[in-house]
Amino acid sequence: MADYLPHTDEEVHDMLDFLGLDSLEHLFAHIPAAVRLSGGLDIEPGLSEPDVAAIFAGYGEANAARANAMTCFAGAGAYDHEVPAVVKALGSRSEFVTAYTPYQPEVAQGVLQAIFEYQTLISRLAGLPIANASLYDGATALVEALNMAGGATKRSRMYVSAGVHPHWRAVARTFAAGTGHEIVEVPLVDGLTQWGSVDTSDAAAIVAAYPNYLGVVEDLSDARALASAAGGLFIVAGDPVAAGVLKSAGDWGADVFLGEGQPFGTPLAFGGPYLGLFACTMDQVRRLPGRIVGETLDSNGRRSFVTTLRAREQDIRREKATSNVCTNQTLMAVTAAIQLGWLGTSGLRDVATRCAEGAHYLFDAVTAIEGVEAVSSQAFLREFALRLPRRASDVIADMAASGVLAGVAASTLAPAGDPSLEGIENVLLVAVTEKRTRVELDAYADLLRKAVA
Amino acid sequence: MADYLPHTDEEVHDMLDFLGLDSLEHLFAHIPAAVRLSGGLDIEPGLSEPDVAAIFAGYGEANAARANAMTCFAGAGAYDHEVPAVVKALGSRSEFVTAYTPYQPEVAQGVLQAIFEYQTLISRLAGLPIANASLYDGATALVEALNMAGGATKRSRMYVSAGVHPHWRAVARTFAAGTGHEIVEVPLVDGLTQWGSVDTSDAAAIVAAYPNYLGVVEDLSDARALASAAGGLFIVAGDPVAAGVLKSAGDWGADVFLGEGQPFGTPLAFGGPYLGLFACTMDQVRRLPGRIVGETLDSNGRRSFVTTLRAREQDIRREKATSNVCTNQTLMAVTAAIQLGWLGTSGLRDVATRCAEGAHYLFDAVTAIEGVEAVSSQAFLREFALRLPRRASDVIADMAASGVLAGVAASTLAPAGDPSLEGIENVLLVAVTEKRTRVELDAYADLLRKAVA
Amino acid sequence: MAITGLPGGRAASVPLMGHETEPTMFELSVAGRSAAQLRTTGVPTRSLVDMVGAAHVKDEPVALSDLSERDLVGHFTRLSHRQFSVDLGAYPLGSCTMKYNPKFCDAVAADPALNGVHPGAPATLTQGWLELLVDLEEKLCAITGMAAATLQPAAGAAGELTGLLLMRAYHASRGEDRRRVIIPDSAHGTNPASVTLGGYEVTTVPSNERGLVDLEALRGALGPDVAGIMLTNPNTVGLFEEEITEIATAVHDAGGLLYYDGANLNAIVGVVRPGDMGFDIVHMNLHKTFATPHGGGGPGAGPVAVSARLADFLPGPKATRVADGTFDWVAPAQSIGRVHGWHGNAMVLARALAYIDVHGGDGLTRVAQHAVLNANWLRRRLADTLPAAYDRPCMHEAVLSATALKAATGVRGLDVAKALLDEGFHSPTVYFPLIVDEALMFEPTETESPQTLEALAQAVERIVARADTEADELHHSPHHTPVSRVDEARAARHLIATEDAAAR
Amino acid sequence: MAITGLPGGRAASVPLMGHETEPTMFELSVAGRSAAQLRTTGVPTRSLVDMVGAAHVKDEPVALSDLSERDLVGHFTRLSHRQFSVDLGAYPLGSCTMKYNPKFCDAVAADPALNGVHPGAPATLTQGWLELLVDLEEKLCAITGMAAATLQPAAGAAGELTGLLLMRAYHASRGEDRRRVIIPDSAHGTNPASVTLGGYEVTTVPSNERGLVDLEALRGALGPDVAGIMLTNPNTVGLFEEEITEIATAVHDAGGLLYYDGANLNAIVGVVRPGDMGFDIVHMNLHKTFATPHGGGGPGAGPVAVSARLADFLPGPKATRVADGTFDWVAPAQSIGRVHGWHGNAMVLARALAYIDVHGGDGLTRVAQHAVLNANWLRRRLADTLPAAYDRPCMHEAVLSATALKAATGVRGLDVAKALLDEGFHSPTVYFPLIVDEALMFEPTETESPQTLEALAQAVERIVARADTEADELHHSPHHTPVSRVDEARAARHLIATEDAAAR
Ligand SMILES: Cc1ncc(COP(=O)(O)O)c(C=O)c1O
Ligand SMILES: Cc1ncc(COP(=O)(O)O)c(C=O)c1O
Repeated sequence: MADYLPHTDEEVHDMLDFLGLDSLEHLFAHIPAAVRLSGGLDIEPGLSEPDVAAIFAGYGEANAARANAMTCFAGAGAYDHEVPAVVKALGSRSEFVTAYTPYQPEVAQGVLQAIFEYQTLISRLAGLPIANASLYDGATALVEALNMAGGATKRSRMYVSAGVHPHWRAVARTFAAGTGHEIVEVPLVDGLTQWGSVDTSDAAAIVAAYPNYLGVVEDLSDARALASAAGGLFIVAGDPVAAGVLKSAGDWGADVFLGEGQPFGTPLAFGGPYLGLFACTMDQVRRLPGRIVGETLDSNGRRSFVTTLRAREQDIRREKATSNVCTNQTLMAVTAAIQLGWLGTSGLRDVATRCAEGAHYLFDAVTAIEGVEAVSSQAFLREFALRLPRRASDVIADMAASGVLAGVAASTLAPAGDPSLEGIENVLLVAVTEKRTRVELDAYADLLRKAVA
Repeated sequence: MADYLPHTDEEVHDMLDFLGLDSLEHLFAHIPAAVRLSGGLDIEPGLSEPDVAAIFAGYGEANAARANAMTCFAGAGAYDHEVPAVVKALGSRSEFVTAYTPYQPEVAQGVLQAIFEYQTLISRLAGLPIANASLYDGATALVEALNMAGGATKRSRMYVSAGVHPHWRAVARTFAAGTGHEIVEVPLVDGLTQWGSVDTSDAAAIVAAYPNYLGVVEDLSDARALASAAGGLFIVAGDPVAAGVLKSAGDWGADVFLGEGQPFGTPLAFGGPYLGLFACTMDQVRRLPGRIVGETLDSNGRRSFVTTLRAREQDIRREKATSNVCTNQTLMAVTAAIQLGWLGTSGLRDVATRCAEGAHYLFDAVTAIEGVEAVSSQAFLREFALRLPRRASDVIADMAASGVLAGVAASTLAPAGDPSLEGIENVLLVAVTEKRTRVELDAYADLLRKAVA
Repeated sequence: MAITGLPGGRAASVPLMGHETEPTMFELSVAGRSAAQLRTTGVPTRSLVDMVGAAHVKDEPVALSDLSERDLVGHFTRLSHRQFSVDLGAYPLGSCTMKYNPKFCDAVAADPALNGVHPGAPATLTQGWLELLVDLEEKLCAITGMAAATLQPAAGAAGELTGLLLMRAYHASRGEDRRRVIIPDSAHGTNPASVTLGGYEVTTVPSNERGLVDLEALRGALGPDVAGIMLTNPNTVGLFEEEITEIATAVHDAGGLLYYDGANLNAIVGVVRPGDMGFDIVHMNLHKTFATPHGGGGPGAGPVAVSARLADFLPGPKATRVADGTFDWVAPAQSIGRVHGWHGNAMVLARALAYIDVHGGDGLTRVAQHAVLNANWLRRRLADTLPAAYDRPCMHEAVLSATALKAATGVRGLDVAKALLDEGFHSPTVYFPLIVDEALMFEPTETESPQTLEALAQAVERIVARADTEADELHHSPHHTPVSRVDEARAARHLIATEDAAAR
Repeated sequence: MAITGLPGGRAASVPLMGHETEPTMFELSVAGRSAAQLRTTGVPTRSLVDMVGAAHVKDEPVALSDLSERDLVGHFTRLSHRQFSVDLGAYPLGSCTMKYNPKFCDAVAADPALNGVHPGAPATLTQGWLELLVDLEEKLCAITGMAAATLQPAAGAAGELTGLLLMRAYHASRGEDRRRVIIPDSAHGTNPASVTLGGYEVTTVPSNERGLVDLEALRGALGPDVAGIMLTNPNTVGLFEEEITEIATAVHDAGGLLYYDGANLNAIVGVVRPGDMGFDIVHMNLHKTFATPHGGGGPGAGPVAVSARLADFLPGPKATRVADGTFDWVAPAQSIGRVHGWHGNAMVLARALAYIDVHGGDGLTRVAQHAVLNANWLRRRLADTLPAAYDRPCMHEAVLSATALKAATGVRGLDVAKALLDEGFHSPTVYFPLIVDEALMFEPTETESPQTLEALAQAVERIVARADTEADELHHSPHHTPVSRVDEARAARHLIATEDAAAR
């Protein structure tokens, strides 16, 4: 049994005395007995921290795919990037970790300024003038973007490229049940979105992925043109590492950029907490979901930061708010700012370039293997999809036995018949980060050769 | 290649310009060419942090006895105690870690106050009124104590129980070569110091260990009496965890307490950095080695802390200083204060008691094994020495193969013929901490039974 | 030359000494510097244009901020010294449960065997994670008295919306089209916002003079088009809805469902369970009750637990113990689908489980008891200084009101809150809930000691005592914080949300 | 009742806001509280008296400090906010090399595969550590130009004493009884203190007007009873002893050995090696040159490297590569014995090796170059404000003098140093070396940017500019630090070194 309560028995007694009560239970006397729990929770008694640590060590050991035990080639929106000791040390400073949302700016300049810097960085990467203080993850950022488009256009039809991550599309569908949006998924052929296959003239939004989840770098001009023609918003769901070297969403004329910020200093963490990136044009600023930090002055005229345009938010606007988001992912946003500060201009470019170099090196090696084919003939940056002669999940299992996590089986992301792909069972998504060495890439190719032989 | 230099090439150029120099090499032009290094250091070019991390992972893997890979029953002055996450988090705060010696008290109250608290804790554990701000480790603390005794008595003969850790005695001998002290080692019989076997009337110091390195808890009355009779200092080298339950050095009438502070929050760390504890009577305060923090006031009358009695120290007193110590082990001292704050009065007692309970449980189990004998019939607290029917180092090797570090072979600490023990090759020193479970203790006994069968 | 380029250099100073502002990382930036070190890989270099084609390659790299590692560390360390936090002092921010979070949970979350696992790795390679999630779900169900839960929602608000979509799916499965959701006027802002996003209309019911839902008004608002009601209990004025059984019966009788906003669960863990009160859907704010530090605004986790009749609708796939005792991802039969890109905020979930395991059932109950004890003690202690909005035993938070103080001196609740910053404490929540005039909502939490509560009370007393004579100074407080009172209106009027906007 | 017992509660406040003092942990203590959580072991309990006998068992437990984990965290976090550090700002403390230390080295030191290893485990089970030590020894020898090294000494001063004992053993092995060791008057205090502990007498040689050893005086001091000389080069006034070859020849000719105090090695790594200058014994302060943060006063590590003729005397046992390529502990043939309880400050050694590996030979050389560049730039930049003690190119530190300022305005070097704290920078070293009047010893180190140097220079300029008119305020500075000028004399006069002394 352990807890973190300071009170001694004597103190509890004195405090109850002061309240004229006999026991702690009396504090709850006004709760109707009928609903009160008798006999306590059906949860075992508490353990000491070292006891619990032993339980958790057990969970960890049961994860064959844990870091250090396996070389990671899985991507699909979550990437095994270098997070240096310095970023961990700064991001875990307790002042950042144990603060709440900066409601009292006079004592929250640390977090506020860090978010302001984060917003600036994301705005620059997006090529768009304003970014918010973070959303939950890429998938929910997409939902917010669709809601923004719905609000901006008063329309409900959302044309979403099937190149958008299947989980994100799934999340969009889930939430559309509430908003009444209709999600139209535009299929891919050879990894390219077939915009021409649908009539988008009633579009609230046109959503493209850049690169798409198969890794393909699509030309976004058509999509942009369709959005303009329809008067809908053009939304780009982008890989923020790719944004280090590829044209920005803003360059492509996007109204909204959103993405998954995990690659900026957040560990793989079995999928969360991650970081929803969101940036848009100034036209949409009053519809921007979530918190925004702005610069201002204090009463002595010193530069200060504060959350602003609060009238959009749920606590003020209630049922008319642009979004219901309250708790967001600030700590991840602060960490992203630190990681981007560590990388700097050249570092981000180097990371993106090295990912691409590794991916292309591996692509060349594995597509030379008999029976292994590229799913798409199009250009890609740092990940690619392979069609194997066996089920991808079986190949993953085989290669895992040799300490390599070969990638993500497309079938675990999308159901059979997903408009992005045919023959999904045999498709393997492979990602290469700047951490992968040539030796590891060569070993991968060897193992894959054996697995498909 | 990596470094942590901020300067851009352009800045270097500008700075050199300002100095009227052409190149960085010119900064060293006044160094005679004859001694200058040509061709650079014979050390390979720099690597990135992840590259070096891989090298260090290799070192780590080559340590079969690393934490998590082996259950630790080794002690002999270095103990595998619980260090909770909270102590690590606080002790690694960068304000503590990246400060220097508190020479400017106005901006060093954090470290100064933490040391003041540490001094208080050590003083209480020692049962002596003053403690310093730390020394390198237990062994060098012993040397400082002998030097203090030499200074106090103007004598040179130091009677040191052979129950003092053999390494510490070795260190004392090494430094005695400089001070001219004569170290007389008083032998043990059945784990008890044979004070009667020597004439101590010319003693500068009588040094006892409590408990001694074989684990035996000796009665210190005789040793105290001999010191008094001789007019020398009575010095107790104590286990600070034992000080949580055993009589304090002060209770036994010691003039000096010294010890190894590693058990208070410092990891095993292959032997360092550790923490030399040192406390003494007020009579000796002007001879106290190292830094002392004292309370005072600032110019506004607020309580403040500052290093004090500086006239003892090398930077002021130079060749007449009581000690040459400058850099000490402040961070470990701060950590010890945090760990003791975490333990609290009852926690330290519990740790000491649990160590003892585990040790006695194991002692009973292993001394029941055929061929395994206790080295001493005397009372012990948390460690004990066994005489095995085989070389202790062979038994350690055997048990290590099953993931148990069985203890420390006495022969690796002391040479054959050491006055503490006979037949040292077969002696195994076993320590049990509060971390060892009954399951682990039972497993130990089983393995030992097999190893000596 | 660049060397005179302040504030770049200035920044490497002024840490403890208070009142200087810290330059932004962009002001510290010097082109050409870099801290990044990447692994030597031996992979051949290749031109980007070759790889992705010229049409896609950015002409110029995006200018980020170019810092040495030393300046990066200095910058963020100094920023951290401009930030209040639980670890520095008491943070009695009502509704937010700013308790002390054990460092042990940070250590759990730092283990690469958990946080180094890719979410897309197959279940066979992530059995430890799946088991952890199953164990947590079980314990959350035990705590809430529900049948099953989803761990996907990333925060409380996400949980709310998930719950409303569950409500919708449930009614739809019964062929019912219900359009309204009832919420009390004291509800947290996320509740109405979520209702809208769930495709429902908000019907607000007033609170009575006791600060509780007006049962008659509620009965009046009910009807066949009501999908359900959202409540938090204790409610946002810190009071227990004593007529909860009557409320539940009324709503259920009307065919509606009861949604429990679990943000205030800290008050009742182990004392009373939402399921036993009649709730059908419960979200929990793990980051409040189960000790994930708030991180300056997040992350959190907002699992949603439901009664048996709703279990089949839960988001999926869910980690599930399958026949052979191993674990797999299984989608509930009528799942509403995914509500998170992966499996939820997994590391937050792990922390919560560690916290639950350390406390156990008994420890969790003590948490609630001490949280309520502290709040009541503080309420009573300040009774003569700042009276409670409702003069009755509260639960884990005490909503006080500065109405009288304002009337007498002109000093408002906000002034008291700001002056408290000068006293070294974080402010309580102000002006929420909206139904209390000049609300000051104190939530001391269970981890603050009686000594701290007393010191806090004395600080409030000092401030109130100054109101008569020093009202003006209080209007302009705080004075001793890193910045003084901040001009919020200016920020909104002249929006500068990025360094580049600042430069324009 | 206990609840009113301040300052226990007060402590949970006042973090960012500056000028309150923090209670001690004993003042925060409330008997009965505890943060400790120990593992469940299942080991049967037993009475202490049974186990060790009544004569040994303490009657009362020692009262430590009884805190909740929350208060423990609050206390030490607040203390940390009252502490300047490199991570917060520039720390140009001469002789101390307060450079930025890579966080990477902290990560290396946190690896349980290194720091979880018991020092008494046999060599067969600790091969990784032994190899690491051997690798470090090799690299330190390459850097110093020596043949072998001991890694045992725990700090620079311990290295000095070890070196002197080596000197003694060497002379003794040749049947020589030499009694004096020469040190320059500019030497660091540890040097004479170590000489005494090494059993030698100190002979001081004066510096000449150029700040260097007076060669003639040295020659005069030499004789058959001289065991050797201790020098640091660059010396403590930051200047390179240009006549080092002549000095070495003179000492060697007299049968003495040359000891190199490596505290200033940061200035010359990769540029010139002590071995090549003729030194026989060299200690290094790994915590200065090779980046272990100083920890508020330690730990450090002070390995001692020696030329071939001294290698057999080194402390032991030493980690050694043995015939079969594995590693073992081997004692040098004529070893002086152990100088540390175990193997030295192993984690500091590991950090140093990581730092050396990241930099490589080329990077280490750049470190020295940039350290010297920064110091010279600052010296020149401040030439009109505070002139250098010796108007010549310096090495890695610039010793300035406030003599003229003091004469003109009464403002002393100490005042400038204290005023610099108000400017947000750490002070330089003052009044050391003793041979420079009103010395202000700036060591910017290589990790500070030119922008920081400029800001530092401007701060010094501002202070000096104020000296004419605001001398009195400067005498009483600092004003904006957590405490104002501290009464050192009072502390010594009325010694209170523990809470209990305070209570008396
Ligand atoms: C009563 C109440 N409900 C809901 C929420 C929303 O939770 P979250 O911030 O995790 O989205 C909060 C959070 O402040 C709350 O206090
Ligand atoms: C020149 C010089 N020599 C020796 C030392 C002593 O080193 P340490 O403090 O590591 O014992 C120092 C440390 O300040 C120094 O500056």
